[in-house]
Amino acid sequence: MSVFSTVLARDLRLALRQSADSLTVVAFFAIATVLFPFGVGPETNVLARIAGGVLWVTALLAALLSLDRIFAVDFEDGTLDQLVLTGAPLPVVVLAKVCAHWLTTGVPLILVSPILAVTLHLPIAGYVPLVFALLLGTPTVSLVGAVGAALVLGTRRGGVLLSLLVLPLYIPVLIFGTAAVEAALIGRASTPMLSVLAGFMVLALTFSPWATAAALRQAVE
Amino acid sequence: MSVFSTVLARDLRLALRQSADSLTVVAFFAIATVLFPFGVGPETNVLARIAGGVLWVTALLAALLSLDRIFAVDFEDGTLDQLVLTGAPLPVVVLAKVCAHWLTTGVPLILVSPILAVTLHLPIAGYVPLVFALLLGTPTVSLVGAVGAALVLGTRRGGVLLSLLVLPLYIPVLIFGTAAVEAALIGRASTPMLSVLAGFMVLALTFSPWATAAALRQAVE
Amino acid sequence: MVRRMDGGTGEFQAGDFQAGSFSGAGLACRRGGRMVFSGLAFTVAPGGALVLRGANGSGKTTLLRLMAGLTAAVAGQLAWDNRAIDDPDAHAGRLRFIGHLDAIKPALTVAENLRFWMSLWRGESRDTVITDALDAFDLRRLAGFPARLLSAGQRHRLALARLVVAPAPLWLLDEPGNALDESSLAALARAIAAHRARGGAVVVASHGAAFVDGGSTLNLGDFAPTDDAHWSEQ
Amino acid sequence: MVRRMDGGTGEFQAGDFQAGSFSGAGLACRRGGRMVFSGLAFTVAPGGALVLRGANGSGKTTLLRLMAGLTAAVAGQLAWDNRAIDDPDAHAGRLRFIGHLDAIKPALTVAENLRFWMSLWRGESRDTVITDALDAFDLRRLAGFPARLLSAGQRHRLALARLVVAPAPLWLLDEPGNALDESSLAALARAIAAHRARGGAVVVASHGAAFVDGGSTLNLGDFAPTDDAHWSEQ
Amino acid sequence: MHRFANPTQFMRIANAIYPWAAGLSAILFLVGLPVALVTSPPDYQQGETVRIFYIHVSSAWMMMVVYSAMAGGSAAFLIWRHPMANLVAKASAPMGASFAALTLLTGMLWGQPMWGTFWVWDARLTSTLILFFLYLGYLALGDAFEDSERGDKAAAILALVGSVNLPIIHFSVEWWNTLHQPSIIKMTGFTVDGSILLPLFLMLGAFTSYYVAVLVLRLRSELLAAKIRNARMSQVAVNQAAQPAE
Amino acid sequence: MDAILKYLDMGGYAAWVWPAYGLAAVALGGILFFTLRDLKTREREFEALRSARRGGESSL
Ligand code: HEM
Ligand SMILES: Nc1ncnc2c1ncn2[C@@H]1O[C@H](COP(=O)(O)OP(=O)(O)OP(=O)(O)O)[C@@H](O)[C@H]1O
Ligand SMILES: Nc1ncnc2c1ncn2[C@@H]1O[C@H](COP(=O)(O)OP(=O)(O)OP(=O)(O)O)[C@@H](O)[C@H]1O
Ligand SMILES: [Mg+2]
Ligand SMILES: [Mg+2]
Repeated sequence: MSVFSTVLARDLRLALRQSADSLTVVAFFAIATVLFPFGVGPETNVLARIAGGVLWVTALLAALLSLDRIFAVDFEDGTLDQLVLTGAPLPVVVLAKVCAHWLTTGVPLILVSPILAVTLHLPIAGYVPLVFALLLGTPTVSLVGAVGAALVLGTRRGGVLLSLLVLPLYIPVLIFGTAAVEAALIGRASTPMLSVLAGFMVLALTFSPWATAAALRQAVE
Repeated sequence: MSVFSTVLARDLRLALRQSADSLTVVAFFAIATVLFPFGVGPETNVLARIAGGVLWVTALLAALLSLDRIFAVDFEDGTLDQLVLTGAPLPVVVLAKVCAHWLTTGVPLILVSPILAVTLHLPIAGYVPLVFALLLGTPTVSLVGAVGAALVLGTRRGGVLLSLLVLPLYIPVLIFGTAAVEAALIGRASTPMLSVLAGFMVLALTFSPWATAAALRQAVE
Repeated sequence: MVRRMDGGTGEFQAGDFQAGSFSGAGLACRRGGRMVFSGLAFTVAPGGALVLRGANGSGKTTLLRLMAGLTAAVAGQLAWDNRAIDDPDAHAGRLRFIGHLDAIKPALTVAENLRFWMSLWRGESRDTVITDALDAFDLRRLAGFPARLLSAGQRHRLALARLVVAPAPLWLLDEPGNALDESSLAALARAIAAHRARGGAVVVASHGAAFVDGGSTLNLGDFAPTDDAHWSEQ
Repeated sequence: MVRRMDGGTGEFQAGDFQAGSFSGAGLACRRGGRMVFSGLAFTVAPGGALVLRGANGSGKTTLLRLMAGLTAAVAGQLAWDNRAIDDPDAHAGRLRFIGHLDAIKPALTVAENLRFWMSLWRGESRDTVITDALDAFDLRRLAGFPARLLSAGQRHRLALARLVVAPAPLWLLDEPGNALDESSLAALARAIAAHRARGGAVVVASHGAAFVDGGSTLNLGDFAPTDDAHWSEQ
Repeated sequence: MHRFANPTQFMRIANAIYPWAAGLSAILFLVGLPVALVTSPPDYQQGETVRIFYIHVSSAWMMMVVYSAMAGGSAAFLIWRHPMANLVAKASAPMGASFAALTLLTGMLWGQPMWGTFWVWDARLTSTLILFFLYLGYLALGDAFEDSERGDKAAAILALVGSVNLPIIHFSVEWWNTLHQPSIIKMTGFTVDGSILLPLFLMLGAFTSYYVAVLVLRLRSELLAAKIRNARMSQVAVNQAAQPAE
Repeated sequence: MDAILKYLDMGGYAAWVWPAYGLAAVALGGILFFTLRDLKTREREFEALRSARRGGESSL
């Protein structure tokens, strides 16, 4: 087995052993979304107007929270020292871990998003672009978040600091993600926005593993 | 010095040493709030309509994230074992830690909330009730959150699990907190809602330290 | 340095704590669904020492945490001066427990770390006591440094220095010699001897040196449940 | 059991790795803004052993992490077979590092933990090798247990078992005897002897037993920088 | 490049620049402030509020200059391990954050009389806000480590990642804003008159030279802090070295 | 006097113009103040350390 598949398999296995994990990400997504009707009141038209935005923002926050510990556990128990010392290229290890993260959190988020959209009265035309936008956007979220997660290793309250670092970087994804939904709602094509999201993904895929690896190397120093 | 003041002083000193901490809570609050215009679009009237709700929801999420590690650090480094073994009543220790948490995160949140309200175009009448509602609501948030934080000790991804446990409990605070703001906006008195919030606070103050202490005892077992 | 703890500033007179005997009988403990030991009994007289021995996994740590009241026993009873212990807070107040984790805040200085525990346990913090404790483990030079700068052994010495900032009749030490260099091992032995001279009792889990003269030994291997008890347990 | 590693299944022939000599010269290292040691030189021949000694805080851990390539040196150069090491990944590929942290996943079983490292290092995982490694540290009975159930010493033995799942010419061990009982210490000494017999080199930091026959000793205290070196630093 | 890596060399140049920058800054403020506040005429559209413009634009300019300095310094630090470059980045960041805050606040103070609101989600305002957050992130990250050397590298990586993302953020925001809000408000909506240019350039010059002068002071201060740390630690080292003999 | 008052009124925009300049003064002055303060304390500390070291050396 290659380094990539070994690390991927281990992380997936760990996630399965503690299956509560993906579940809790989904739960946070659901609960944070559901808080909004309580916050802004139950009027259907207001909720429908903000549905796409609220779903995207809460999905970002949920993904972010789960990113928090993507490297932290390995860092604290010494596994990271060993991973840096495998002799294999560190960006490959990073990519495997990010893949595992996306599979165990990004995918479940995408799967439940249509259900939550119902509770926020998202108009029917918005569902397909919402799911596709999430499909193209969440990998970028995982990749960019990994850089942040590696940078905050060893700080107290890494979670909140992480938000400060990466939420500004998520803004482009958020803008094009919601724009894809909005476009569909006013009867325009979502494809331009979706292709921009795909572009971001390629960009993140190219740079993030290297930046993350650099951050991890200085973390174990 | 009493146990209360010893623990309080230590936690405040730790927070000051790492002054970035309160800062990051505020920053999360600000950034999460600021994400909403990107999600729902920059139109003033839409934003003004949802301003109170968004501020409350994001304040809850920010406080929650910072609660995540209120006991976790002490748990991981063995301090919690020692605190349980001081021979002093554990609820007092808990109360001191919660106080320190509120002073270093709740108070800064309250201080910046008016500025964020400006960016969301909250109508002028809403400012005073918003601040008072936060003043009465955030201690409850810290107290209830502490129970959750103690319960999730020793789980991986405590942060997300914590949200799942306590966000539902925050809903009453959220409802009355936003209602206080909304009432002022339509020209009614906010005092009834504010007194309900005060009631929640007293309730939480009475029960939460005991529940938290019990949860901590089982965590060290 | 250690001598000053006995006389000198007068902080650590025998009267500082109420010496007592610590005992247990019929103790059994389960970890992770499996019995670790059962039918275990022990006594430590004032000034006495009990050394816990046993292979890895035989239950030394488990027994120490049970003695501290952190873990609940499945069966059996602990007693202080032959009275059963039923108030865990009162019991906690008369013991010091040093485990595998060192309860040190990296952001505080070495002295601040000690001062916190002293004022928590004694309700006050006196610089002379802190200085004595630092001296006892040769940490005085590091007093002003953030604990994050300490090496493994220095951290462990700081954890041990906690023992002498506030007197208590019972010390529970889990492998206290880990990571210590020779002179620190000697300092630890001196601290234990001084504690016992004042009537304190000590329970030490250790694979190697025991840091105590005399005292009795308890081999945890003798109390392992039979294999059958094991399997029926599940 | 250990004998099988040499012959037996034939997994661990000397040819499994390219033995070499490991050396360093003029090494200096800074931690937290302070020089820990400087002007340090060492050599370990194939089959040789180097024991690091020194008081707590003298820089043993720092030196081991530097040897592993985890920490950067301020000055000096490491060499493998007298060629300067400039590709950290290649160097990492020929060493095994066991530090204070044990890199064990509590949710995986003992065997799964080993298997992960084996397939990471060797690109494959063979049950016979895993079983041999478990036997070498008497962990076979625990193979199916989740690692979170292990005691301190059992965990450390699991970390050590990693050494024998994938051969590598250089072992870097930081206080490997911590928390081990007597029979485990003997197992560790046997594993080190077998490794050296195959031409492997080993560097051990230890306060007590050194687990090695012969070999040279490096006292870190000899390389502590003088005060003046510091002031001219900037 | 490595000539400047030596702190002594670097500081020799910096110290030579310092009196010039400090003097220039003082003169420009002394001349510029009266011009900006008193002698320059009010704008025919904006009236007296145009006086806010002088500091608003100056601080906006500075916040971008300082970020470039920070990103450049971080890159030099990561690529060439150039310690002084990192000190430049580190010493600049609080100033950059202050300039960004000042841009936001003066902009808000201008927005209220001009647009009737403190804040709108205009593209440029929004980008400024995000830049401010990036500054805060850099500061918080550099501060968050127990070990300051670790904080330096982490923050440097962040500064670089941020500089890659800034253009992306800028264009996304622009595009987002035009989609949602068919420009009710455009900031550039006024003709720049000659009478405005003089005070503007004076203030720009004053701000820039102020930054350079204070940067030198901060570099001195940072270097001293490092020396003090080393000196403090070396005392322990000496004692530890003596320890086995005890 | 009137002229001064009229000037200070900034054509009715005093409430915006003066705070803007005030904030600028606070920001720039604040940076300078803290920079100088840190520099001074560090210089003093460094001198103290150096003289302490000299003293220590002579006693050796
Ligand atoms: C919070 C609110 C505001 C923020 C964050 C802000 C931000 C900025 C920034 C970043 C620049 C520099 C652009 C560059 O140099 O390319 C700038 C320039 C400028 N701002 Fe603002 N601004 C705000 C409010 C205003 C208001 C209310 C006005 C006037 C009605 C205004 C008028 C200008 C002008 C005239 C310039 C220079 C013209 C130019 O460079 O194109 N700004 N502002
Ligand atoms: N993470 C760190 N940051 C800053 N300084 C450190 C760090 N770790 C260790 N040090 C310092 O470096 C010096 C050497 O530490 P090191 O851990 O190498 O010592 P050691 O010889 O392994 O000691 P021990 O026997 O206690 O394990 C110590 O004096 C310590 O103050
Ligand atoms: N947290 C835990 N959960 C479940 N089981 C545990 C836990 N900790 C220890 N055990 C089990 O209890 C048994 C006794 O563990 P304990 O830590 O008391 O041993 P020990 O004698 O201290 O060993 P060591 O010498 O290795 O420290 C072990 O076999 C272990 O499997
Ligand atoms: Mg143990
Ligand atoms: Mg060490």
